[in-house]
Amino acid sequence: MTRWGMVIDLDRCTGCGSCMAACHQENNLAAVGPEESSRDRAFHWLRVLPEVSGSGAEVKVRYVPQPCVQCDDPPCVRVCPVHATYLGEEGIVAQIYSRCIGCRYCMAACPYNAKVFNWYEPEWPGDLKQGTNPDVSLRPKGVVEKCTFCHHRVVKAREEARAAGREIRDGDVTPACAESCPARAIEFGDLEDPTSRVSELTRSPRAFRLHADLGTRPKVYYLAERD
Amino acid sequence: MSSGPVRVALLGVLLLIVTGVAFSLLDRPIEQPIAFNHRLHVEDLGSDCTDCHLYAMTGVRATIPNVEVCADCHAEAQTDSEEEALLVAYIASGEPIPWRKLYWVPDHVYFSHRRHTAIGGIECETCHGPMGEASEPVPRPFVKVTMNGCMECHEQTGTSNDCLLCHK
Amino acid sequence: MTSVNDKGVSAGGLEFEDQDLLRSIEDSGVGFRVVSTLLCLVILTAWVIFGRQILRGLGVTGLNQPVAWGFYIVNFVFFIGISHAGTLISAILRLSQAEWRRPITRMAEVITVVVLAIGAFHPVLDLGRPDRALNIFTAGRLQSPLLWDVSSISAYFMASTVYLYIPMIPDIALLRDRGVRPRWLYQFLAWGWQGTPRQQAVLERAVGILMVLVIPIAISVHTVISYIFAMTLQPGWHSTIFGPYFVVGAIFSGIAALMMVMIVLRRIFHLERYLKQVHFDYLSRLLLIMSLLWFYFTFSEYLTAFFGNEPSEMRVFYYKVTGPYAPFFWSMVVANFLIPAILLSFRRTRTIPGIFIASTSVVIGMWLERLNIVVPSLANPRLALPTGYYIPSLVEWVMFAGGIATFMLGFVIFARFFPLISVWEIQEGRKLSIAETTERLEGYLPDPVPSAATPPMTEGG
Amino acid sequence: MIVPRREFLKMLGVATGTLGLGGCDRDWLVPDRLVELAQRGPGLESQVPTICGLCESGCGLTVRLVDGLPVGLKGNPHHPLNRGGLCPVGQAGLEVLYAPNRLRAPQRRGAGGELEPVSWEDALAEVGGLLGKMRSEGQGSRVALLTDEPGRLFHDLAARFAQAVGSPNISSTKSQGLLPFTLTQGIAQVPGFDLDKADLVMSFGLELFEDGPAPLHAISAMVGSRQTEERAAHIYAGTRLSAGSSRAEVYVPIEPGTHGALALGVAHVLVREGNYDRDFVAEHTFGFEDWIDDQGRERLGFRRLLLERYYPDRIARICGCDAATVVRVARRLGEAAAPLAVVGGEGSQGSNATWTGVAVHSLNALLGVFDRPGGVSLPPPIPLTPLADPETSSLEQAESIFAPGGSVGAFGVDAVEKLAERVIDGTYPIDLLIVVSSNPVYSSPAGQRLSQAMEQIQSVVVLTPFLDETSAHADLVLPTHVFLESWQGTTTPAAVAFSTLGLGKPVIEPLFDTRHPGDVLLELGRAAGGPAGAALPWVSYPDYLKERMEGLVISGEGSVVTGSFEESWVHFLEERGWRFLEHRSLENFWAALERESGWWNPVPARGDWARLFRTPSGRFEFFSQTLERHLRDVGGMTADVEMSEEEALERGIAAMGSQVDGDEVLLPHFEPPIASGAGELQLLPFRPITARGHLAAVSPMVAEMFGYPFLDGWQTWAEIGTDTAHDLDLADGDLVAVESDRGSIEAVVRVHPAAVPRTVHVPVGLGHVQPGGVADGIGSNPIEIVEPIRDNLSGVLSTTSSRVSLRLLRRRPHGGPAPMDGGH
Repeated sequence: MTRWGMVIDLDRCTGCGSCMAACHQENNLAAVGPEESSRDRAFHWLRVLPEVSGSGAEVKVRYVPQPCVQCDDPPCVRVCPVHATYLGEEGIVAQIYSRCIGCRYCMAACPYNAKVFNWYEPEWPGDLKQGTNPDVSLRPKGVVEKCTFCHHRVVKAREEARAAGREIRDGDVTPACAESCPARAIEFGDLEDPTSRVSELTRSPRAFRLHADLGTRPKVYYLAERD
Repeated sequence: MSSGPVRVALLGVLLLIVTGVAFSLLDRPIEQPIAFNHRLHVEDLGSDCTDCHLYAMTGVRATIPNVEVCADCHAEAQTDSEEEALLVAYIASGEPIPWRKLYWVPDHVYFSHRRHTAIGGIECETCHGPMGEASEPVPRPFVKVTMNGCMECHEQTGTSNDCLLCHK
Repeated sequence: MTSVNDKGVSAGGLEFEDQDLLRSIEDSGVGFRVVSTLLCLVILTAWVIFGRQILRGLGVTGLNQPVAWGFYIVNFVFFIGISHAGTLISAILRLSQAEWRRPITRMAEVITVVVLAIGAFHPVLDLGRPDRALNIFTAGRLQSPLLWDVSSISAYFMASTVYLYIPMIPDIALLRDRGVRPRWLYQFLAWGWQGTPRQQAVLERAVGILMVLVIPIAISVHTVISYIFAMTLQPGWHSTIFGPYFVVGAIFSGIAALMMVMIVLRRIFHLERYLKQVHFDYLSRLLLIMSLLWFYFTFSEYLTAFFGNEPSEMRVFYYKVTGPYAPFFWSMVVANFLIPAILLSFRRTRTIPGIFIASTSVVIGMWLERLNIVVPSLANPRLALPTGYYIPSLVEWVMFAGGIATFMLGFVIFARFFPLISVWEIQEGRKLSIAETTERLEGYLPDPVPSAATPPMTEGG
Repeated sequence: MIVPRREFLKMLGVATGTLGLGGCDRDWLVPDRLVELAQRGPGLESQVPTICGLCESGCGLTVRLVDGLPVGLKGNPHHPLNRGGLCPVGQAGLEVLYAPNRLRAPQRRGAGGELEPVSWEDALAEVGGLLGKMRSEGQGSRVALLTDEPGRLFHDLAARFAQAVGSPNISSTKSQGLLPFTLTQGIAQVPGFDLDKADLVMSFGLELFEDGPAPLHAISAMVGSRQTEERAAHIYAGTRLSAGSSRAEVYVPIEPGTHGALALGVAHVLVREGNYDRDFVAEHTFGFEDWIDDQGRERLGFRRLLLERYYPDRIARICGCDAATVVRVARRLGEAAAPLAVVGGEGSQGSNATWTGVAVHSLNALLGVFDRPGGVSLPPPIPLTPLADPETSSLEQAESIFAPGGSVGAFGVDAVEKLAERVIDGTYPIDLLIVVSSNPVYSSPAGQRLSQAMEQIQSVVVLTPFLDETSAHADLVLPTHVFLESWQGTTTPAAVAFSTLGLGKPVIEPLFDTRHPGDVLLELGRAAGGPAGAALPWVSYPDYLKERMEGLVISGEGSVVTGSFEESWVHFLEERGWRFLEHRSLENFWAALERESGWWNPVPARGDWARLFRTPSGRFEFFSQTLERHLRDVGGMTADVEMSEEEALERGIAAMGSQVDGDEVLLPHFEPPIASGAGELQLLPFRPITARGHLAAVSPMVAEMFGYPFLDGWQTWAEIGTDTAHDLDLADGDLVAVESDRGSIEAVVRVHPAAVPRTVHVPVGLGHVQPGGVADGIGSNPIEIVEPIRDNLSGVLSTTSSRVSLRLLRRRPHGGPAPMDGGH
């Protein structure tokens, strides 16, 4: 059974924000505009999180690209009253927009603040809607949404593989963020498969996970900087 | 003044009527611009679904053929049916024929024909019913496209029912 | 005993001594119409605003990321809390055969039913897609605390409605027999009550069963509500004492609300004869105890958080104690502890006005407590995200007002059609209590020495 | 019951409006055919490579088409520049294409002063007629051309156009920042810096991974295309720690404009510790040791200058860093196998930019990194077909309006400022100004002057896809394609070690009635008629491109990129031998180029020192004889009396207004930066990666993530250090007015723990005031308030020389402090 996971190498990440933009474009995240942003309602499935350590001359700032960490034991799934968010067969924590009732309990329960809510109907000024990705639905207002590890790419990749009469293999699937990263700081693949690139990297001594102490067992690993 | 229970009863009746009307409006029959005859093409002329629905095996959508496809045979009239005359007119004008879709899935569903036909090896009839035998446009889909329908079939064929497979 | 019934039938209102209790029903002044229209206006506005919210989206509220919950959830918890006034209290009082309960229970139960209905609707206000609210039943997921709420709240609602209705039957019959309009209503609701001994017995038993049944349900309701928060990992929520903490808070605010209502209605309907100083005196002692209990819970809750010194916990802690929420936090402490403790401890201040002030401050304080629980934990994410903020929009205020108006309207309407104080229980009290209590008191006393026959003492009662 | 339920709900929605299904039905303004396709097409996918035209980099793109409609962009993994990466602005390409407020037809400014639509024919006829008339009356010099269209190919065409209509007035944005290399290497281009093989890059003010000519190339070269656990180390010296620079091994915070000093301090340590490349310095440099000139005068050598004047303690005082850091950095550089010193960003925007550049570049000389892997070399020339000279007999060449000297720019000029000044003071009348793919009114410190000048110019023609500040002053606005609709020919951006040529082909036919700027110029030429038409023989821009490409085929150099970047490299090496067999004809070369969208040539000619150093001495000149001569000439021109060389030099130096004297003037030295204005803070505008190109503000997505390092968007921020914030009693999120002597803008305070005290950094990119993008009237433009201080040597206007003060307008309305401010 496949278990999709991601490794983000903070040593390579240059904080260029490409992943964030790629995610926006791939997953049809509509901009909410200046007023709404100023009210903390901007949408990012993946954000570049600044972390400050030390102070004065010794201050260090690092930027942590943070998608949904796709817990294996997701607090959001535990609380959902209607099966709208659930742990998929391949370890992807999914949000089913047509089922969600918008109670936002999952948002309240997520220790990573990885979920966002459609406070209004998403707006696509002019023809922007035509630039949207047909593989990802345009969400209605009033539902919660989140990073899906670009599961539509998984679906398509598998379809391609099957059409070619083989099973899906490492490297067939690359989420938009990983694909766009000029520093190749993001790796994606099957954690079950010990030979895959990701499981290799997760064995690195630099590997860590966000709030692993919470027992949520995230499938997004980070590699700490080397210096 | 009429007493309470009566009022309640009246209210109930009203409610019933409203819902009744609503549901009757639900499945209005679908009319097509041209009375296309599937049987004629399939059974009599022995053509194959994919001859006109070009991408049924390869595409996400099977596509409904339009003038440019029809023109292959109907550039000029083959018979004296006035339906065909309509078609020829469309072709001549280059206007696309405003076919109305009979089978469709909502925007939040990813349905790939190829995944089911070419890879899954499912017959068109399984989901579309005996379209080939219809001699005039069908007002309602033979098979209703419903999530339960999809899931049952996935059950039987042992295909995964993971929501993510189809919900996008 | 058929006495109640006789009284009822014979009552042309001549020597019927509880006239005051029925006045509001039998000659509802113009006051009723004015008040209820005003309230209806408020409620109507609230509904219009709600409609607009459905059309435009939840964006019309002050909610945001990360503060995804606000007034609606706060008020939900608050109202449900208030609802513990009645049924629970009246059940406890009934169970403990506290004779002074008689004029109180009915109002208490009404509060419960009305407020519970309001509170239970609040989650719907909070939904992004109210049109899909039914998914809860079609696709419900029992593992979710939200579902536990739905079930226990509806159970509580059922139970307390019945618990309100059953003891009302004799009074309804009374009204029916007095020919009060609308006749069909009382005809319908009186359920053919004739006050026969059998009916009496059934009534007694029904009430007996219900009052035992209601208590655990009531407890469960607020425990489960606390679970909504306690079951998440969020700092400030993930706490074991949340269950009892919420129950105590609920009863606390419940009693306060009950006393507010009693004092107000006493004024409006001139019930001084029935609601006496003593009733308030007893209730306010209860309130005082709850206040202390509440403080104890609050103290241990925050002390553990503080002592544990876990970073994310501390972020929330300081946000409340010294940060942006300090004003709310400390006024909560004052309103819930200092004010009631001071006012209710001294006989001089334990007057009706004093009690009124105390209960009001408690009700407000408990609302603040809910606010202090819901918002700060959300506003302080674990990750290095900016601290969130939450400023309720006008929409949310209007909905709040709507909720309160509905509460008042509920009471007004109830008072218009049914007696606020259980007539038959009062009468029963008059008839039997004295004797009964005397008996009971004798029961408490040591048995007389068999040899020397001393007369039983009959003081107290 | 999915279908009926949805219909039912829809009805409900219609009835009660309680429904948010809007997401499901797509209402478009684009041609129905496209809508039809998108809604009913078979959903067949294809990937087409092209070039990103949004900024000067020209990264490779792969466009994802579904049924022929572009629905996604990603970096082209074959392209040697970005190698699969794509910056946020590039990602927004589709939002630029489908933007709501694109220009849909030509507009002419009517009598009332407002724009009204006009047909292309009329528009072109009008301008063409005017051109023809001026041309025939020998008034060609009254035409001026400003363009920022990236790539040499377009620029050549524009130049040819200017020449054809008899105008010498075409601005070259390329001239920016290459003077240091002219002075030291005698070359008129920025040399290539081999980031691919460098193992330590020290950057003086250049946000390698965000700013500069090709940040994506920097990222992929220094990190992306290296193995795990490997990447080029990186030292950053500057006044601000950007997201990119936060990955630097060492961050040296220094006072604004003192980058040069730091470089010299580092040089001092290298020299004193003998940690420099003696052989290189001996063989290929001039003026290191003291020397005797032909008049037998003793001249000061760079070594002595360094040792005497630039010892770490002094540097530490100047830069406000500690001496130990200088030494540490110097040693780190000295030990590195393949070190590099680069300058840019704030380092090349000061009033002393040229001298900073010289100082930094002389570090490269000391480290002897020239002409070696991971070092500095000239990218191999791109063998484009040279343009046959038109019969210039009829084309008299007047002096260009951009020529140095006169009121502005003694040694070089800022094109925009020069144009504005000379038009306004009437010393050089211009009747027709053509602005192509550029928005100088917004982006240049002389923008306001230019807009004044434009009022005086008889007719101003602006070619742009969107209305902007510049077109606001235009008499005629001609709508151009956005890059996805047009043919593009881009050439290597500055400072890249290899040479690339990008051929972008349209991936979708133009959505509106727009044209390619190249085609417009060609048509104008034809309309002008006569020799002008003859000088522009090409039917269309692609024809022109094709002709230029022929040179590549003939030369047989380089190769079309294929496979992934690595494969492409291998492939390249493989086909060295039989490359002539590859493209027999222009046709199949063109076809291949279309298919892959890129050509490149990564092998520089090694050992060609004469090409590398075109100085009088044929060496890298610490002591710049080029400058000495130039100053003499300038000095001589200041008065028409006969004077000795010394005197002339003296006058020249005086004209340059240097603050040092003697030979130091001609050696790499630290020229203290000028700062003008009353305020207590130094304003340093910078260009975040979200502000690349002049179309960024058009995309809602880019605007929304404009300040993403602060989890912020849709507003211009003023970044100050923690201490500064404390001193000024400002907190993160406060709204302030940034006030210079020239004006005031609003910005939101962002406190950054690593910003240098007494500096305030404000990003450019927002603050547009014309209805071009979605972000209009949002944020503010710091360039509006910078004092136009000039780098006397290059004549370029400095943007970092203004002092400002912050005035609190409104406290942070709500919420806690941002994470940067240690708010957690």
